[in-house]
Amino acid sequence: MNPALLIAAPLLAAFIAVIFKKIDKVVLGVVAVGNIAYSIVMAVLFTGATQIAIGGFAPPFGISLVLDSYSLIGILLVNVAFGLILLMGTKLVGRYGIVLAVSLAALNGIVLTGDLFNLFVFIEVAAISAYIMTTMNKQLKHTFNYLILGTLASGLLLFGIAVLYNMFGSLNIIDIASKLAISGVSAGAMVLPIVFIFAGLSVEAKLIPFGGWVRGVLKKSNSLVGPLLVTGYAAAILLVFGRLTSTIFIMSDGLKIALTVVAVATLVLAEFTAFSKKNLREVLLFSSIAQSGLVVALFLNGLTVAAILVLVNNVVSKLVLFALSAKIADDTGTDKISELKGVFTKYRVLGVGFTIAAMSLIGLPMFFGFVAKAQAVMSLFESGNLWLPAVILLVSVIEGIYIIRILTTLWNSGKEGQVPSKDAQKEYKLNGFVKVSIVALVIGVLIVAAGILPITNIKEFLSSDFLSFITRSMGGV
Amino acid sequence: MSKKERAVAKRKKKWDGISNFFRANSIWMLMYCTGCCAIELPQAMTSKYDMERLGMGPMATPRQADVILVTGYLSVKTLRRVIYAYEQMGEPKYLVAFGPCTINGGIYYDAHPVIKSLDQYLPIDVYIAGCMPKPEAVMNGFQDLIDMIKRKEANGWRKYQENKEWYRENQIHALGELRIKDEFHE
Amino acid sequence: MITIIISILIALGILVFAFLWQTTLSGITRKIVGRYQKRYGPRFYQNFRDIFKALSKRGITHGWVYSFGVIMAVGGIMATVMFLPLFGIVPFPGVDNFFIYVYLFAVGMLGMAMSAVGSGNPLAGIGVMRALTQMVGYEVPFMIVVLAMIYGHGTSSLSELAAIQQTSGFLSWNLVKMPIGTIVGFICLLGMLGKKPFETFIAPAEIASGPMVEYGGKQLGMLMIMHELATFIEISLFVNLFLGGATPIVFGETTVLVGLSSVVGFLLKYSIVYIVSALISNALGRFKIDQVIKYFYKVPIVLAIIQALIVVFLGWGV
Amino acid sequence: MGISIGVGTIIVGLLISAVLAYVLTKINKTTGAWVTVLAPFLALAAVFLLRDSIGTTYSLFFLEFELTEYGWFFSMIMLLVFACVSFFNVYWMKKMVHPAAYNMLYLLALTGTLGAFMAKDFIGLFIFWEMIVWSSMFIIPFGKSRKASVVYYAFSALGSLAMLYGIFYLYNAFGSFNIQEVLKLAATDTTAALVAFITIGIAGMVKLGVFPFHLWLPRAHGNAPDTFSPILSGGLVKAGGFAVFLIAVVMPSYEAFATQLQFMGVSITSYIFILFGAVSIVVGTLMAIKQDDFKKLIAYSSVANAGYIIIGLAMTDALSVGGAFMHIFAHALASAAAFLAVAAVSHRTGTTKMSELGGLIHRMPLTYLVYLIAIISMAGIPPMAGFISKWMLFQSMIDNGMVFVATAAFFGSIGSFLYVFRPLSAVFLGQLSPKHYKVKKAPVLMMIPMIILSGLTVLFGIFPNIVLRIVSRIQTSVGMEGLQFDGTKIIGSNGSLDPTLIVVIFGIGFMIALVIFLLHPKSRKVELMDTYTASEFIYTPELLHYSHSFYAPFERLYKNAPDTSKWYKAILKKVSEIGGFVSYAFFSSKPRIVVFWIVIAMVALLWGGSV
Amino acid sequence: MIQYLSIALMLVGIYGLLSQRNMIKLIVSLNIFEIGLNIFIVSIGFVKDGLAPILTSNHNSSALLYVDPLPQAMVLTAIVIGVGITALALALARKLYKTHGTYELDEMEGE
Repeated sequence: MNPALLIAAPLLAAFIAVIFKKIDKVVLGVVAVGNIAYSIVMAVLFTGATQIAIGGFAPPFGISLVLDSYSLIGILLVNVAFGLILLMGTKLVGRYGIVLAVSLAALNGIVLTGDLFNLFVFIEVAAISAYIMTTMNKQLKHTFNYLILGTLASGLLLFGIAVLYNMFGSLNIIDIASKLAISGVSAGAMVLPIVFIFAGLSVEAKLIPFGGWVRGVLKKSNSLVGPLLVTGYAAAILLVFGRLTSTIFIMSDGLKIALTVVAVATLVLAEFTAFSKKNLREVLLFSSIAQSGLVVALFLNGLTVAAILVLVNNVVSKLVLFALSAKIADDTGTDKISELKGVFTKYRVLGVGFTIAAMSLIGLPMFFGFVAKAQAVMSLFESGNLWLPAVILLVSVIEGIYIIRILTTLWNSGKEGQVPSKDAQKEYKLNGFVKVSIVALVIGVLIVAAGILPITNIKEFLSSDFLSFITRSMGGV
Repeated sequence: MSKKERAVAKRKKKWDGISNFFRANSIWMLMYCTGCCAIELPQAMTSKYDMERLGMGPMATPRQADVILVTGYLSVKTLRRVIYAYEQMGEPKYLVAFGPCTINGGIYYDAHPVIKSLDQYLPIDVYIAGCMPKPEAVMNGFQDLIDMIKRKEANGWRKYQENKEWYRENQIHALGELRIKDEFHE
Repeated sequence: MITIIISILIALGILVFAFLWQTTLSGITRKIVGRYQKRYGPRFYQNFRDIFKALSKRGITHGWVYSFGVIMAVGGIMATVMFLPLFGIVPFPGVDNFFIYVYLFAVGMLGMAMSAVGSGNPLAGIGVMRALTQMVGYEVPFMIVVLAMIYGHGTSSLSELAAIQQTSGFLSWNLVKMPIGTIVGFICLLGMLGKKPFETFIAPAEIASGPMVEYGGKQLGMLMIMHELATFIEISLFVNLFLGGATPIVFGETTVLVGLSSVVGFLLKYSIVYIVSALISNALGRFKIDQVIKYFYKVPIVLAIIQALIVVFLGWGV
Repeated sequence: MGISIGVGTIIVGLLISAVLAYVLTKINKTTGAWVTVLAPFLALAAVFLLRDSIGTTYSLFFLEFELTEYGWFFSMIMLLVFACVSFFNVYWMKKMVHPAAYNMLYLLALTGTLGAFMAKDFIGLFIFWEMIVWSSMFIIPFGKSRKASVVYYAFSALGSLAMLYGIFYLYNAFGSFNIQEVLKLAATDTTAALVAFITIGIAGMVKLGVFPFHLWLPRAHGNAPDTFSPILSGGLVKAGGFAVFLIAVVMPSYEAFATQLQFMGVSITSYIFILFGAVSIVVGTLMAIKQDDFKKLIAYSSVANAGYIIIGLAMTDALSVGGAFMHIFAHALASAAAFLAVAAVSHRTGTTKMSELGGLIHRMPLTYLVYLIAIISMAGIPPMAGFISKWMLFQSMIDNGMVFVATAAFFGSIGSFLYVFRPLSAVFLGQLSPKHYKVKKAPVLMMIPMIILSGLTVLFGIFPNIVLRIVSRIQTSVGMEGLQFDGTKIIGSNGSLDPTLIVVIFGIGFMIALVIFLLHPKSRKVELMDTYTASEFIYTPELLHYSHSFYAPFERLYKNAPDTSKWYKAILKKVSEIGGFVSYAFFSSKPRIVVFWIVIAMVALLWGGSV
Repeated sequence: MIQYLSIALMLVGIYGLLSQRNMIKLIVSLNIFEIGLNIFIVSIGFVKDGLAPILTSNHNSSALLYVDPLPQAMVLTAIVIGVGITALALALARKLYKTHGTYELDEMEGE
C-alpha cells in the first residue's frame, strides 16, 4: 500500500479541476471519499511501520513517507474530518474546489512525510491554500495578516531545518533521530533549531503568543473554512509537533520547562479568553487554541498517547461544534450566544449532536472526552507530574462553565427569572440543516460509543496494546 | 323547666358565681382616652391610689380587656372606634363612662359633632361623676363596678346582646355608616 | 409499666406544684414590686384570679390553628415541666437531658407563635419576630455556658449536674466555679423571662403586647398558665445549673430535716432569683430589638466563650 | 423467568424506563410522567428486597457494583425521595417546554445516584457522579434561570474534577480503583490520605453545599422547576454526604491522620473541615433569614444543614457519625417535604415569593401541616426525626469540647427557628390575600407523597431506633463502634435520650391542655380581618399581613457582611479581564504586533533554553 | 562571514515587519527576510574549494570535494514558494487597496 496515493490523488484532482472547471466539485468529492476509503483500507491492512521512498532514493536519501500507526491515525483523522466538513459545507465550495484539493494533499503530506524539508514544503502549500480559502470570509485584512505571519513562520521553520541540516547533514527525521542517538549532541546545541522549529510550527498550531492571526481569520469564518482550520490543519500540525518532539527534540531541562510554560500558558490563557467571549465561534476558536496548548504540553512531556487522544477528541468535537456554530451563524446572521436563545428547541437533532460534542469536549464521562482526559491526567501522574493534572482539571472547570453557558442558552428560550415557555420562543430558520444534523448525530453516536466502550475496563484500556502500539511503532524504529 | 334543665341552670349559676368572684377581682382595663378625664387615671393607677390593689390593671388591646373606660366626650369619629373596640372585647365586658360629657355632652352640649348621650349607643355599667372626676371618684366608681359584678348587676353586655337591633339603629342613625372607609388605607 | 405510671404521676405532681408555686410567687413578686414602687400591691393570689377570670371569659377564635397552637403551646410546656427534676426528685431518671428542655420548650414556643400569627394580626407577627430574634440572642451564650458545664462535669443530665454541685457545699456551686458563666446565665435568664431590659417582644405600648395582641378568654388564660410554667422551667434550670439545685440549708444527721431544708433551700434560691430579676426589670428601661441582639453578641457571648475556653483548655471549674 | 434482582438489573431497568419515559412522554405527557412515578417505586421495592444480600457484588456489562450497608442506606433515602416527589411530575408536564427530556433526565439522575452509591470502584463512582451532574444540570434551566444551571455546573465541576484528581492520584499510588481497597491502603499513607481527603472531600462539600461552595444551592434549588427542587435538596445533595463519609469514615480518617496534630479530639485536617461546616451553618442560617423567596430560603437552610452533616461525619465518633446519618435521613425527608409543600403552593398560586402570599392555611390546611412537620424536623424540635440527629451531634460536639463549632451549631439551631418560622407565618398564617380567595386544596395525588414524607418524619422521630439500628450496623460494617441503645433509649456519651417517652409525655401534656381547653366556654369565631387595629378600619388584607422583610431589625445588623458570591464574581471577572487582555494583546489584526510577540517569545525561549 | 550577513538581512526583514504599516513595504520586508534566509541556506552547503556538484567528464569521481547540492535545491524550492506567496500577497494588497483606497493597514476601517 503506497500512502503516496493519498497525496497524489488530490493533487491530480486539482489539476483535473483546473482543466475541467465544471466538474471540480465532483472530482473533489470523489477524491475525498477515495482518500477516506483508502486510508481505512490502509489502516485495516496495516502490518507494521514502513518508510516509503519516493523517486527511487532509499532513505535517508531522497524524500520518504513514513507509514506507522501514528501517521495512520493522522491520515484517518485528517481525511475523515476533511470529508465530513466537505459533506456539511458542500454548497460553500464554489470556486475553491482546487484549493481544497490541494490543501487535502498538503495535509496528508504533512502527516505522512518523513523528511524535514518536504515537511516545510507541505506546510507552505497547506498554508497557501489556507490563505486562499480564508478569502472566502471576505476578511481580506485578516487574511493578509495571516499571510504575513504564516510566511514568517515558515521562514523560521526553514531556518531551523537548515540549522539541523547543517548539524547532521540529513533531512530525514528518522535518520536525524538515530544520528542524535549515536552522536550524543549536547542539548545546548539543539536549542537553536528546536526553538526555531517550535516557533515556526506554533504559528500554525496557534499557540499564544504566536498564533495572533487566528481570531481575525476564524471569528467570521463559514462552516467550511472554520472547521477545516480548527480541525484538519490543527490536527496535522500538532501531529507533526508530536513526531518531532518524540524524535528529534532533545531538550535541556530549561528549554523543556520554557516550552512547557508556553504550552501551559496557552492552555490557561486561551481558556480564560474563551470564557470572556460572547460569540459562539470566538469561544470555540479560543477553546481550540487551549486544546492545542494542552496537546503540545502533553507531547513535550513525552505523553504521546494521551496527546493523541486529546487531539482526536478535540478534532472530532470541534468539527461538530464549529461546523454547527458556523452554520447557525451563516443562516441566522449572528453567532452571539445571547441572541440564539432556544435555537435547539426547534432543531433538536442538531442540538443533540452539538450537546454530545460539547460534553465530550469538556470531558464528561460516557463521552470520548473523558477517556482522553483520564488518559492525560493518569499518564501525567505516572510521569510524576502532580501540578499539570491540577492545572488541566482546574482549567476544564472554566471550559465547562462557558460550554454549559452555551448549552443552556441554546436549549432554553425565555428570560432570566422566568420559566421558559413556547410562546416566548424566537423563530429561527436554518437552511438544509438535515444533512448537518445527521452528520452531527452520527459523530455524536460515535463519541458516545467511543466514550463508553473504553471504560468497560478503563484500567486495562489505558494500558492496553491498542494505545501503546501507537508509541511502539512510532518513528519506524 | 324540666328537672334537668333546672340542674343545668343551677350549675351554671354556681359556675357563674365562682367566675364572678374572679372577674370582680381581676378587672383589666382598656382606656379609651379621648377626653380630658383620662388625666385622672394615672393618679388612680400609681402609688397614691394604687388601682392594682383591686386587681385592676391597664391592658393593651380590647381582646384582653374586661372593661372599657370612656374618658370623656365622644365625637362622631371617635364613637365609631369605641363601638368597634367594644365589640371586639370578649364577654363579659363592662363599660365605665367618665364625666358629664358621656351623659349629655357636658360642656360640649351644643357642639354639633359631639355625641351627647353615650347610653343610646352602648350599654353603660357605671358612670363616674365629676368634670373631671377626682381620683377618689374614679376609685369609688371602680369599687362600685366590682360590687355590681359580685351582685351580678353589671349586665350591660347582656343588655347589648339582647337589644342589639335597637343599639344598632341608634348607632347608624347617629353615624350614618358604622364602618367607614377613609382615604388612608385604600 | 408500673414504674412509668408512677413516674408520670410524679411528673404530674411536679407540674401541679410548679404551677401553684410559680403563680403564687408571681403574686408575691407583684406585691413586692408594688411596695418597691410605694404602692400597696395586689393580693398574693392575684395571678390565680387573673388566670381563672381569663379562662372563664368567652373569647374569640380566628380559626383552628389559633386554638390548636395554644393547646400545643401549653402541652409542650407542660411536657417540659414534667421532665424537670424537683428537689432532687427525678421523674424520668437518665433522660432529663439539658437539650430536652431547650427543644421541648421550643415546641411550646412554636405553638404559641403559630397561634399568634394565625390570628392574622400583624402586631402578633412583629412580636413573634422579636421573640425569635431575641431568642437567637440569649440562647446561644446560655448554651455555650452549659456546654462548658457539661464538658466539665461529663454529664448533660440536669439532676446530675445539680447533684455534682451538692457534694461540697457552697464552694462546689457553679456560681463559684464558673462565675463568668453565672453572670452570662443570669443575663440570658432575663432575656428568657422577657424581663426588662429585654422586654422587646411584649412591649405593650409599642406593639400592643405583641404575640398576645389577639388573645382573650380561655386562650389568654391558657397562655398565662403557660407563662407561669415557662418561668418555672427557666428559673429552675438556672437554679439547678448554677446555684446547686436543691441544697439543704440545715446540715445535720436527720435526713428528713435535711431533706426538708433542701426543699426550702431550693425554693429560697428560686425566690431570690425571681424577685431579683423582677426588681431589675422594674428599675430599667427597654432595649430596642437590634440593641438586644447587639448587646447579646457583644457582652454575654464573649464572656460565655471565655468561660467555655477556660473550662475546656484550662480545666478550671470542673 | 428466574431473573434474580440485582443492582445491575435495577440500574438497567431504570435506564430502560428513562428511555421509555422519553418515548411515552412524546406520545402522551401524563403517561410518561407516570413512568417516573412507577420506576422509582419498583426500584425502591427492589432495593428494599436486596437488604439481605448486602455485601454481594454485581456486575453489569463492564461496571461492577457492590452493595454495602451504607450504599443501601443512601439508596433507600434517595429512592424514597424520588418516589415521593415523582407524583408531582404528573402535574408539571403541562408547564414544561421539554417534558420528555425532563422525565428522561429525572430518571437518569436517579440512576446516577444509585450507581454512585453502589459502585464498587472509583471509576464507576465518578461516572455516575457526573451523570447526576449533567442530568440535573439540564433539568435546572427548565425552571426560572439559565444562569443557575451554569453556576451549578461550575461548582459541581470543581468538585468532581477535584475528585477525579484524587481518584487518579490514588490509582497512581496504589494501582487500584476499588474503593474499599484503595481507601484502606490510603489510610496507611498520610500523604495519600490527605490528598484523598481534600480532593474527595471537596467533591462532597460541593455537593452538600458547604461554605465556600454553597452558592449554587440557592440558585439551583431556588430556580429549578418546582418538582425538581425537592430532588436536589432532599436527594442529590445527600450524595455529598456519601463522598464525605467515604473519606472520613470508610478510609478512616482518624487512623490516617493519627500522626497529625490533634485538636479538640480530632486531627487538624478534620478540624478544618469541621470549621467549614461551622461557617456554613452560620452563613446558611443568616442568608436563609434574609430570603424572600420561599425556595431560596429552604435552599439556604440546606446549606446550614449540610454544615451539621459534615461536622458529624468529620468528627468520626460513633455518636457524631450516627447523628450525621440520622441528619442526612431526617433532612432528606424534611426538606423534600418542605419543597413539596412549596411546589403545591406554587402549583395553586403560581408564586413562591413569600411577600405575595399569606393565610393559605385557610385554603390548604393539609399542605400547612406537612410544612409544619417538615420545619419542626428541620429546626430540630421533638418529636421529629431532626431532633434526634441534632441531639446526637450536640452530644459529640460537647464531648470534644468544640467551643467555636458548637457556638456556630447552637446559633444555627436557634437561627433555624427564625427562618423556618418565616414561611410558616408569611405563607400559611396571617391574612389571606383576596387574589388567593379562590385557591383550592392541593390535589390528592400531591397529598400522598407529602403525607408519606411527613408520616415518616414523625414515625422516625418517635421511633428513631428503626433507623439508628441500621446506622449502627453501617458503623460496625466500616469498623467503627456502633451506637448504643437501651430499649427505646439512645445512649449518648453524657446522657441519654428516650424519644418515645418524650412523645408520651408530650401527649399527656397535650391532653391536659386539651382538657383545659374543652372545659371552658366555647370561643366565638370571628373573621380574620376582625382583629385589633387600634380601632382603625382597615379593609385590605395585604396591609394587615406582616411578611415583607420579616426580620428587618436582625437583617440590618449584618447587611454589610461580605458576600461570598462577590468573591467568585471577582475571580471570574479577573478571568474575563485576563481573557480580554489576551485577546487584545496577542490576537491583533496588525502583523507587526504579532511579529513583536513572536520575536519576544523566541528571544525568551532561546534564553530560557540555554540556561 | 556570509552567514552573519544573511542573518543580518533576516533581522532587517524582521525589523521591517515590526516597523512598517504599509502593505507593500511589509511584503518587501518579508522578501528581504526570505532572501536572507535563502542566502543562509545556500551558505550552509558551501564548501571551501568545492566544485559545482555536477558530474562531468572531468569531474566524475565521488572522492572529489563538491559543494553540497541539497541546500541549493532547497533554496530553489523556497524561492519558488516565496514568489508564489509574494504574488498572492500582492494580489491581496491590491484587492484591499480597491476596497479601502489605501495601502496603509492602520488607515483601513473595520476590524
